[in-house]
Amino acid sequence: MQQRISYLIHLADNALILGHRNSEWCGHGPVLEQDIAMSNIALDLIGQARMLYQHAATLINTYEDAGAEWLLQVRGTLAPGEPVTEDSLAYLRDVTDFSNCLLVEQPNGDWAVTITRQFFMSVFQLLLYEKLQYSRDSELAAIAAKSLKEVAYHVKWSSEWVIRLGDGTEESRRRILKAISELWPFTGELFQSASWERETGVMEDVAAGACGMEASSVAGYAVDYASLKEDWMTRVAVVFEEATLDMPAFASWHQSGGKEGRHTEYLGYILAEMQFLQRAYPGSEW
Amino acid sequence: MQQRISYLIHLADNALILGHRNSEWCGHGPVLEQDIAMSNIALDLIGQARMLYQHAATLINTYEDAGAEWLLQVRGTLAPGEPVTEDSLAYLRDVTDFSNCLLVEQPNGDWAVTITRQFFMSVFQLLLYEKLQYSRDSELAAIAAKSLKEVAYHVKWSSEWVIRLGDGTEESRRRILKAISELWPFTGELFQSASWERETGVMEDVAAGACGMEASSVAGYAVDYASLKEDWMTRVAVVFEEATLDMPAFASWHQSGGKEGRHTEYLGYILAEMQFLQRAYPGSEW
Amino acid sequence: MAATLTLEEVFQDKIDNEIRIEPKDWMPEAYRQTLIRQISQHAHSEIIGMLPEGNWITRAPSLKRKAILLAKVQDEAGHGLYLYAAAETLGISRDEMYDQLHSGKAKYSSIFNYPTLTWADIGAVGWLVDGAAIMNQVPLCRNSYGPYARAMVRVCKEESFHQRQGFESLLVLSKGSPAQKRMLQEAINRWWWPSVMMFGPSDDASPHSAQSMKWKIKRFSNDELRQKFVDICAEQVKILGCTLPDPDLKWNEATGHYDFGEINWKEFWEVVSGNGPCNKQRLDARRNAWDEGQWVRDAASAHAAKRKQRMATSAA
Amino acid sequence: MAATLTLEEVFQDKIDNEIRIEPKDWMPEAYRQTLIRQISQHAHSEIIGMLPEGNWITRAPSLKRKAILLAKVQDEAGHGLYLYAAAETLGISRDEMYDQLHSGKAKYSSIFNYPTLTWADIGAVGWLVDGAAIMNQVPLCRNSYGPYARAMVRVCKEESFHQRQGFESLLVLSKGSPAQKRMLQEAINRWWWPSVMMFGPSDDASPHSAQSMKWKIKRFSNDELRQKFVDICAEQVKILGCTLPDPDLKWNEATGHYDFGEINWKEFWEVVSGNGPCNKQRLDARRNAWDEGQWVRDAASAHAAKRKQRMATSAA
Repeated sequence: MQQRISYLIHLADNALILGHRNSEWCGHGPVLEQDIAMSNIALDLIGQARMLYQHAATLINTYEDAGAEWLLQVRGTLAPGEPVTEDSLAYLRDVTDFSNCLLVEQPNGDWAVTITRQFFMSVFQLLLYEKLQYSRDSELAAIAAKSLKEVAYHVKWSSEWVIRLGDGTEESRRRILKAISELWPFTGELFQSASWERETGVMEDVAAGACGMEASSVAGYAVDYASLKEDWMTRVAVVFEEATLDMPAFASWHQSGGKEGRHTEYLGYILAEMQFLQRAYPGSEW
Repeated sequence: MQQRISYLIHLADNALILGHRNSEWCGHGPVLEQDIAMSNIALDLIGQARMLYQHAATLINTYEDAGAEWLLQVRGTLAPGEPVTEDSLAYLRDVTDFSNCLLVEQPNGDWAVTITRQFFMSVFQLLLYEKLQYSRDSELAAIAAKSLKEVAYHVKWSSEWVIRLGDGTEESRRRILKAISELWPFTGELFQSASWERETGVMEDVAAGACGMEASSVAGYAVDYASLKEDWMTRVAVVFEEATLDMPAFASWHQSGGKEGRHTEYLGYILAEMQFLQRAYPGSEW
Repeated sequence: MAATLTLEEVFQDKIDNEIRIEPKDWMPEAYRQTLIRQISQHAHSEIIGMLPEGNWITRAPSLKRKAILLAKVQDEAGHGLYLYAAAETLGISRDEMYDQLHSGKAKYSSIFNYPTLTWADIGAVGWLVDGAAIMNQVPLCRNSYGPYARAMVRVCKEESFHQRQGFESLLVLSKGSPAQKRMLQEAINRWWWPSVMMFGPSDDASPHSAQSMKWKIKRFSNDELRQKFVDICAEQVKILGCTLPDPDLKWNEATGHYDFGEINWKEFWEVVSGNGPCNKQRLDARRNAWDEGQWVRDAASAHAAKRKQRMATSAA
Repeated sequence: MAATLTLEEVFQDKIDNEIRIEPKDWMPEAYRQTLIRQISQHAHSEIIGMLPEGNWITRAPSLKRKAILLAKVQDEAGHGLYLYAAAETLGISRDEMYDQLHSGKAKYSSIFNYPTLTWADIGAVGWLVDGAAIMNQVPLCRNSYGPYARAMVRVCKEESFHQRQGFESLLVLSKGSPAQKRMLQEAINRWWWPSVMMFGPSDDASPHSAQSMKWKIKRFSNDELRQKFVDICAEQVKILGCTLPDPDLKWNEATGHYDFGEINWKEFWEVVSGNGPCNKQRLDARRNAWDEGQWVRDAASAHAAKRKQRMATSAA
C-alpha cells in the first residue's frame, strides 16, 4: 500500500509543481488570451493534483500502517486523530519528500522555456493517462479519464505554440532551440522507474497482466513508464517536424533523481513560498 | 517598556532586512573584491541585528507584561517557559509585525540600486548611531558605539561607489540616476516617527533632556528621527556633488508605512524564504 | 446644421427612452470619447487588478483556496477581454489602449496601487473592493451604450460571485485562531478607506457627472453609491466580529444612514497622480510583461503570415 | 644547450632540496603550465563553491548559523583571491582565467555541480567536502612553488576551521528531532560518494601524477589520500550516529584500513564533462554575474581614469 500511495503522490506532485510554475505567469503573460490559457492549464493541473492527493489521503487514513518516513513527520504536525488531507500532503512535506520529475520544477524562463516544458510534460501525461484510465485502481482510473480531456487540450495548445515559435521569427526559433537544449536532458527521467517502483512490485503488477487483453499493459494500477517512451518520441517528433525543429537524440546520460527526492535547488524555493502560511499558522482552517 | 522594545526591534529589523538583501549578492557580485565587501556589510548588519534582538529579548523575558499583540503569537510557538530569543524575533513574526523602513526591503535591482540603497541607509545609520551611543539605555548605547565603526565604513564604501557610478560612464550615470529616482521616495520615511513612537513618550523622553549637556538630544533612549534630516541631506549632498549628481528635493509626499507594519509586497517573500526552516521544523535546535 | 441637430436629438431621444446606442448608430464625439475613456479605464483596472491578487496565488494557504483564487484572477482577465472588445466597437484598438496604459496616459482604479500584504487581504479585496466595484457597476448594466451594458452584465454576475467568495473566506478567518482574527482586522483596517475612495471624489468635485448622467453612462452620484456601500459594510462587518477603522462611523436615525468620517482626499489624489504604494510596481509589471512578450507576439504573427502564404500557394 | 640543461638541473635540484621556486626563478614551461592549470582550477573551485553554500544563506535556520555561513562563503571568495594572485605570478591575468572558466575551457571541482537540497547539506559540505579538500590541500602547503604554497597555508587554516564548524552543525542535527536526524542521514547519503570522488581518478588512470610528484606539486597519490579520507570519515560518522551509504565499507584488520565499495566512475566522468545536476546552473550563475557586472567594472575604470587625468592636470 505504501508504494501505491507513493505512486499517487508522485503523480500529484508532478501536477502540482507544474501547475505552480504555470500559475507564476498569471498576470504576466505576453498576450491576454494566453495569460488566460496558461491560468487555465494551471487550474487543470492543480485540480488533478487535488484529486490524486485526496485519493492518496483516503488510502493513508484507511490503512493506518501506510507509514513512509515522511508520513510520520506529516502526522506529527497534525492533531492526534486528525486525518491526513490533500493539504497535509501538499503543504507539510519538505523538498526530499516530493517526488515530481525535475522537468516540472525548472524555472519558467521565457515563454519558449515554459511552452517547451509544458509540451514535453503534456505529451507524457496524455500517454500516461490514456493507459491509467484502465488502471485496476478504479479511483485512479476515474481521475485519469477525467484528466485525459484536459491534458489533450494542453497538448494541443502547447503543440501549436511549439510550431509558432519554431516556424515563427528568427528570434523565436533561436529561443525555442535554446529551450529544447536546456530541457531535453530532463526528459529522460520521465521514462525511468523510481526505486520505489522497482523495489515494490508496481511493475510486476503491470507485467503480470501483460498477457491479457487490449488494455493489458495496465492490468496493474501503475504504468510502466519505459513503455511510453517510443510513443512519446513519435508524438514529439511529429510536432517538431511541423515546427521545422530537429528532434534531439536521447543521450546515454540524463538528469534524474526527482522521483526519489533528489531535486534541483529550485524546488526548495517553490516550497518555501507555497507552504508559508500552512507552516507559519499550523493547524488553522482557511 | 513595550515601546522601548518596539524601538529596539525596529532598529534590528532595519539591519536584518538590509543585511538579508545584501547577502543575496553573495557569489553574484560584479567584482570578487566587491563581492567580499558586500558580504562583509551584510555580516555587519546581521551582527547589529543580533545584538539588538538579543537586547530586546532580554527585556521581553525580564518584563513579562511587555506584551504587544505579536508577542503573544511568538510566545504561542515557544514551549511554556521557554525564553524569547533573537531567533524568535527574527523568525517567528509575520510581515505586519516587522517594522523596518520600506527602503531596506526594496529589491536589489542592479548594482546602482543596491549601492544607492546602501548609501542612503548607511548615512542615516551613521547619524543615528552617533547619537544613540549616548542613549540612556546603556546596552543600546554600547551596541550603537560598536556599530558606529562598521557603519562609518559602509558610508565610506558606498560613497565611493556613488561617486564612481555618477562620475563613471554614461551608462553608469544613467543607471544611478534611475536608482536615485526610484529610491528617493523611500527616504522620507527614515525621518518620520512611527505611531508607536509618537504615542508612547519616546520622543518626550528625548525632549525632556534637550536642555542638558552636549549629548542632550539623546538624554532619553531614542533619537528624534526628524532631527537627523538636515545632517543627512548635507552629507548626501556632499557625495552627490562629487559624483556630479543633482540632489533631489523632498516632495510633500513620500512612501511610508514600514515602521507600522504596512510594507511593500516584497517583504512577504523575504520572510517566506528566511523563515522556512524555523517554521517547518518548529522548536528545533540548529 | 439642421441635420446634426436632428442626429443629436434622435440620439438623446433614444437615451431618454432607454433605447441602447449600438456601434453603428450616430453618437456625439464627446459621448464616444467619454465611453472610450471609461471603458478602457475599467478594462485596465481589471488587468492591473490581477496583480495584487495574483501576488497570493503561489502562497494560497490551501489547494482549494489556490484554485479559487486562480480562477478568480482568470475571470478578471476575462473581464478585461470583454471590456477591451466593447471599447473596440468605438473605434480604438486594444494596442492603442495598452499604449495609453503603459505611457501613463490612461488611468486605472487607484485601489490596485495598494499592496496585498497578508492572506486576509485577498478576502478583504473580495469583500470590500469587489463590493465597491459592484456597487458602481450594477447601474452600468443599464447604461446607454449596448456593448458596454452587455459586457457589464457578465462582469457583474461574476463579480458578485467573487464578492461572496471573498466574504466567505473572511468568515473562515473570523472563526479561526487569534492570529487569523488579527490578520483579518488588520486587512480591514488597511482596505477600508481606499475602498470608500473607490467611488471617486464627492459630487461637487466631480466635473463630468452631470453630462454622464444625462447620457445615462452614469445613473447615481458618487456620494449616493458611497453611502450605500458604507451602510451595507457597516452591517456586514459585524458578522465578521470586526470593526471598520472609522471612529466617526455611527448610525443616524434621522437620515436612515450611517454617518462616517472625513475621507483623506490628499491621499486619494496622491495615489491617483502616481504616488501610491504600488503605482510604479504595477505599471512596471505590466510594461515588462508587454515588452517581454513582444517577440512572442511577433512570432505568432510571423507564423500566421507564413501559414496564410502557404495556403495561398497551395491553393494556386 | 648546455645552459638550458643547467637551468633545468638547477631547478630540479632546488626542488629535490625542498627549496621553493619563486616567480622570478627559471622554471620549465610545462611546470609553469601545470601550475597555472592547477592553481586556477583551484581558484575557480573556490568561486564556484560559493554558489551551493550561498544557496542557503537567505534560508539559514538561525541568525548565528546565517552569520557563520555568510562568513564561510566570504572566506571562500578570499581563497579565490589568494589563489588567483598566486596564479598571476606565473604570467596569466585574472581576466584570462575567468575567460577560461566561463568558456568551459578551465575546470573546477566537480563536487560543486551537486545541489544543496536541505540545511543538512551545508553541514555535510563542511564535513565531507571541506574534509576531502583539506586532505588534498595540506600536502600542497609544502608544494614547490612558493606563492602557491604560501596561499595554501592560509587556505588550509581557514578550511580546517570550516570543516570543524560543518561537523559541529551536523552534531547538533544528530541530537535533534527525528526529522533532523533523517535530514542528516539523507545529506550524508547524497554527499558521500561525490566526496570520495573528489580525490580524482585512481592512480593508474591519472596520467599527470608521476611528473607532478617529481616536481613536488603533488606529494601523495589520489588513492592514498582517498583511503585516508575514508578511514577518518568511517570513524567520524559513528559520532553522528549515522552510516555511510556503502554496504561494502568494512574494517580490514590485515591492511589496517577500511575497505570500501566500487566508485561509480561513469558518474564521475559525466559530471566532469558537464552533465552533473548543476553544471549549467553554476556556470550560468558565474557568467551572468560577470556579464551583468561589466558596466560596473567599466564605470570603475572610467572613473579612475578621469581621476588620474584630473590629478595630472592639477599637478601640471
